[in-house]
Amino acid sequence: MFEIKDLCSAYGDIQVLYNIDLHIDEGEVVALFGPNGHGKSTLLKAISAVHPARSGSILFKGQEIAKTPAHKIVELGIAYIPEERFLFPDMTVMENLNMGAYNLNARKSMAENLEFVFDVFPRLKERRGQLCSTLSGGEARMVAIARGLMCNASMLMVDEPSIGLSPSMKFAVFEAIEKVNREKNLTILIVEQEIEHALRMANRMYQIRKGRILFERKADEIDVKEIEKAYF
Amino acid sequence: MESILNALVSGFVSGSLYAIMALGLTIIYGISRVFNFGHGIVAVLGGYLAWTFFTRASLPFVVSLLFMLPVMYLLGWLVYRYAIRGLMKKPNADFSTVLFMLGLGIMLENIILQIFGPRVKAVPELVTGSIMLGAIKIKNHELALMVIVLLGIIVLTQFFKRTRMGQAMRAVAQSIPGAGVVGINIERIFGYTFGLAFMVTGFSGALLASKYFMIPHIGWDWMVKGFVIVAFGGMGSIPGAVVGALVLGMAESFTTLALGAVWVWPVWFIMFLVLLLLRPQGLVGGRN
Amino acid sequence: MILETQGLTKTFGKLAAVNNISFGVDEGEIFGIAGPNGAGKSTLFNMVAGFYPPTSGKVFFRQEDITHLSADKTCRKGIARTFQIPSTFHTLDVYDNIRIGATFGRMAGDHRKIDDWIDEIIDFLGLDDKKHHSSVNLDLYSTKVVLLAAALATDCRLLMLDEPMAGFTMAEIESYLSLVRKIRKEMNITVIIIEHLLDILIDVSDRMMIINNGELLYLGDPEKVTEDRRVVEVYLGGKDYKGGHNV
Amino acid sequence: MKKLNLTRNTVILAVVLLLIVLYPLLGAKPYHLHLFILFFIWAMVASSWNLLNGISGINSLGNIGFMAIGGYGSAILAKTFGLSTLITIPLGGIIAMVLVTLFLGLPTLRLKGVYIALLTLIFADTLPTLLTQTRAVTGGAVGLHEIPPFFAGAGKIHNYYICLAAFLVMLYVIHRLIKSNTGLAFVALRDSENLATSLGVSRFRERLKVFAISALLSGLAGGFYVHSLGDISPTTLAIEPFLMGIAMMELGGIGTLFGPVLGAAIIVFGSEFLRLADVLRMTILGGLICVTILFFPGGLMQAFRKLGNLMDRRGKRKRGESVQAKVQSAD
Repeated sequence: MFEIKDLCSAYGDIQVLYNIDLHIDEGEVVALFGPNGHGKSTLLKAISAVHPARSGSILFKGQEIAKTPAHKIVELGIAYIPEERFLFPDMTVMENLNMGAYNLNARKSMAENLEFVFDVFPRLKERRGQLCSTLSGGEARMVAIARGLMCNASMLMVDEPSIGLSPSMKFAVFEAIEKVNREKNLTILIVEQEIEHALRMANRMYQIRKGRILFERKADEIDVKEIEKAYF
Repeated sequence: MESILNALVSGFVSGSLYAIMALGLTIIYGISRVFNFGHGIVAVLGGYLAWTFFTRASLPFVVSLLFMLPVMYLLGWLVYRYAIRGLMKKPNADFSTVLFMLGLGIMLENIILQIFGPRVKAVPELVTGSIMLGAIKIKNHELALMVIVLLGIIVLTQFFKRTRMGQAMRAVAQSIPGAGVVGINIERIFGYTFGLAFMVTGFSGALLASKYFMIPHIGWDWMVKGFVIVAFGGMGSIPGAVVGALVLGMAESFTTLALGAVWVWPVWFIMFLVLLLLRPQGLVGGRN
Repeated sequence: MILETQGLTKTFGKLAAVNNISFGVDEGEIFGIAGPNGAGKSTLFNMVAGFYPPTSGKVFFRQEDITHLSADKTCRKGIARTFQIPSTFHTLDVYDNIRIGATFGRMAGDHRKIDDWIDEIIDFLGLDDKKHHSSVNLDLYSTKVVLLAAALATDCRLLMLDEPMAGFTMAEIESYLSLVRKIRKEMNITVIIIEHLLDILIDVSDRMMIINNGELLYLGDPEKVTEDRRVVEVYLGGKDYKGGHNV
Repeated sequence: MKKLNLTRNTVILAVVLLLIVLYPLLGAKPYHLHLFILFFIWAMVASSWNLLNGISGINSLGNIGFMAIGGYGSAILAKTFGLSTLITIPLGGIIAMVLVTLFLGLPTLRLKGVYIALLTLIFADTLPTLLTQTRAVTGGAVGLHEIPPFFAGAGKIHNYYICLAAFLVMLYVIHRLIKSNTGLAFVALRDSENLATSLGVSRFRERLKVFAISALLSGLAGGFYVHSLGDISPTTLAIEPFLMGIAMMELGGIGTLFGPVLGAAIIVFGSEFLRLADVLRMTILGGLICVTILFFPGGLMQAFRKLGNLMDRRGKRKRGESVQAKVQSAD
């Protein structure tokens, strides 16, 4: 369903990703691990064309999308939920969710998606009239994820959803992501520092180090010690 | 007492006209962060276009206003698409767009001058007559202008609040990466923004022309006033532009009453300076 | 102690980017700082170097309160720093980039000595062959060495490096680290390094500090950092970690 | 390579300068002398403006105002108090310097980017109102006429040499300034404010300095303007001179020493050719600014430099040296 071949990406002179190969099957949850600053977020940004790759190919449902502009990628069905959230601070929660359904496909199924989102995050239903700049970190994270769910995507890329959250909040966020995968059969690519949490739902994982894929493991082959070693 | 009331009314009238004039400026800045130094000429162009439709095509003035709008929209879109878009990607985009719009402004002004000549053009009043409110006389035209401006502001705020395009514009204004993530084509929105802003500005020019007088050169005066208002209220904020316009409109009419019309500008400068030092983000606080 | 902070705090709106951090750096040591993205490392640097004032707390440099000094003044006290994003004065050549540090730093005013001093720095960092190159077209490593040179040219006593080795190859990391060690040893300058790569930081630091969510998590021996339960949890996640904030 | 380049440029410069110095003696018409005087004055204005916008990256739109302050100051002192121009011109410059530093330099310390452009523009725009309000001293809207010349009986030819000398001195001063530590600080703050302050450059001090110097020099240019032309009025502050100043900097090449001078030459002498275009003059001027910004953002100086590099490279190749070595020395 989704396949990356030989992808390289750079910021100015600094090359961050080297010849990345990666694939994801339909309905799969794939986790991406690796230390900070080693290119995990850059990979998601390259896929979503927020920061397009220098070279390489990205196939999504058989279509080459490496040169497709960011707004088209969303329309094709890849939603990206950045670590930085990038909410619209002077809009209400509801307005932010509306913006998530900006593309015309998503407009049609907006009511249905909204219901699902409120079902996953009941707290947002309570806060829907509140300006996003007044939300707490955890609530803002929920809005970011919910906004990503509104765009009718078939694949979801989530960058560090648990960063800066309290344990109970983290739990809620992971539960939500699992639910999305289970009930909507969304394909999910997740970058996460909380290995244990991420591994509970992942079918497969990739380990990145210094811009390269170090190894790939299926859920039943994963050795946490091996991953930890790759961090230090 | 009567003169104070009169000043209050005239402050309100010019304030509301300034408000709609400043809107075009604040829309472009708020959404694209480009400061339009050709703003005044765009307003003048709107006035002349409406005047042309009115006199040459003998259309009713209100209809000529409506005909002018799509032309202004197209102009705004063209300016973005073929000049500003490229400049925004280069280093020092801030100032190069300023200079480009300045150059374009002077060009347009002189083209208008060539076509229409330097004589004052009379744009008709929308309604004639006047009414008495207690001891003060208010022209019906001025009342009509205030109503139009009020309606205009309501339409615009509803546009930004309710429509898909308006929401997308606000989204781009608040977070460009966020807009990218939800799939908004940012350059296209910028194009629409320039179109919309030119349209509003042209509209305001026609209204100003009907209250004051119109020569090609007057645009620079309008523009600099617009600058002060926008920066005073808060760059890029619509309520800021409205509040700034009303405050400065009042300051204008009371300065005229107390010191004479020529002191308006120095008083504005001082007010502006003081505000910049105390609250650089402006009265209402737009984007800084 | 050359640098000491007391209860340093910086809040942006509601968010505490740095929350009540107190630590000290001894004269002549290499002091490492690590922590996840957004932990507050750069904010800490910016407060110490006078780029913005702390919301509360104090900074002492050589026993002197420098909490409210602006960036150029802290520089003239003897604190130099580099930035995460390496950009030089792009219209100037390498020599002039370094000249700015020498002219306006602690050497300011002493015109006769400045030329020799710049040459000394250039020689020390081995930039001789690039002296008159434009500073724009340099490769990443040379850019960072030039920025290091400009910082050293201020005649600093404390050098603060913000992720200096991001984007380096292994060989470049090695040679940059040897420069840092040389600076400490031969110029007797105290060095603070922010770095993502824990193994490198452990290797080069005399002492280390880990911060997370704006709070101090670990301060002490680099060798023991990977044994610290809380550090491991922050970096790798864990079920029972209770240190979160922000909700 | 560098040396060769320098000598070639020096030779060109020397020849041009010699021609300019000899020109009045070769029987130039008074009108042409007048044009040259205008060129010298505008070159001074554009060069001092360039200190702010080009060298320091502070987007001022107010330098015509600085010039007018200096001009009015000197004219009033000479006309009303009968002081010698030797005193009035410097005093005019100093008045401009003090007012600008106070009303613009200090407030802009807290401002960035387009706000500075706004404030300086509004500052310059406030002056005509003040001038018309102080008719007794400034002559109001009519302005000042019959301003005393540089010295009793000074003619066009004297004005020519005085303005030429002033222009050359000012250009030399600006050249030295750019090369000095102060100039280095200006450039450092322009290129990267954070890096500059981290290396000990004081933003406060340098920004006040550049406003003061730029205003002083623009004000001095204003002094030379009034005493060679004999009159000044609020129309000096109209949009046309303002745009001409901007066009000079942009056309010639902002941020370079000779760019504004070149731009001044093109605009002053070019305006004469444009007289043929008569009413379309301003349209063309506006169009020129647009085209320059869109297609030649570095101005003519950059185009020349590219051309020069190209020629050098050719010459080298003929002499059989490696292009590689060339490129390195050009760095």
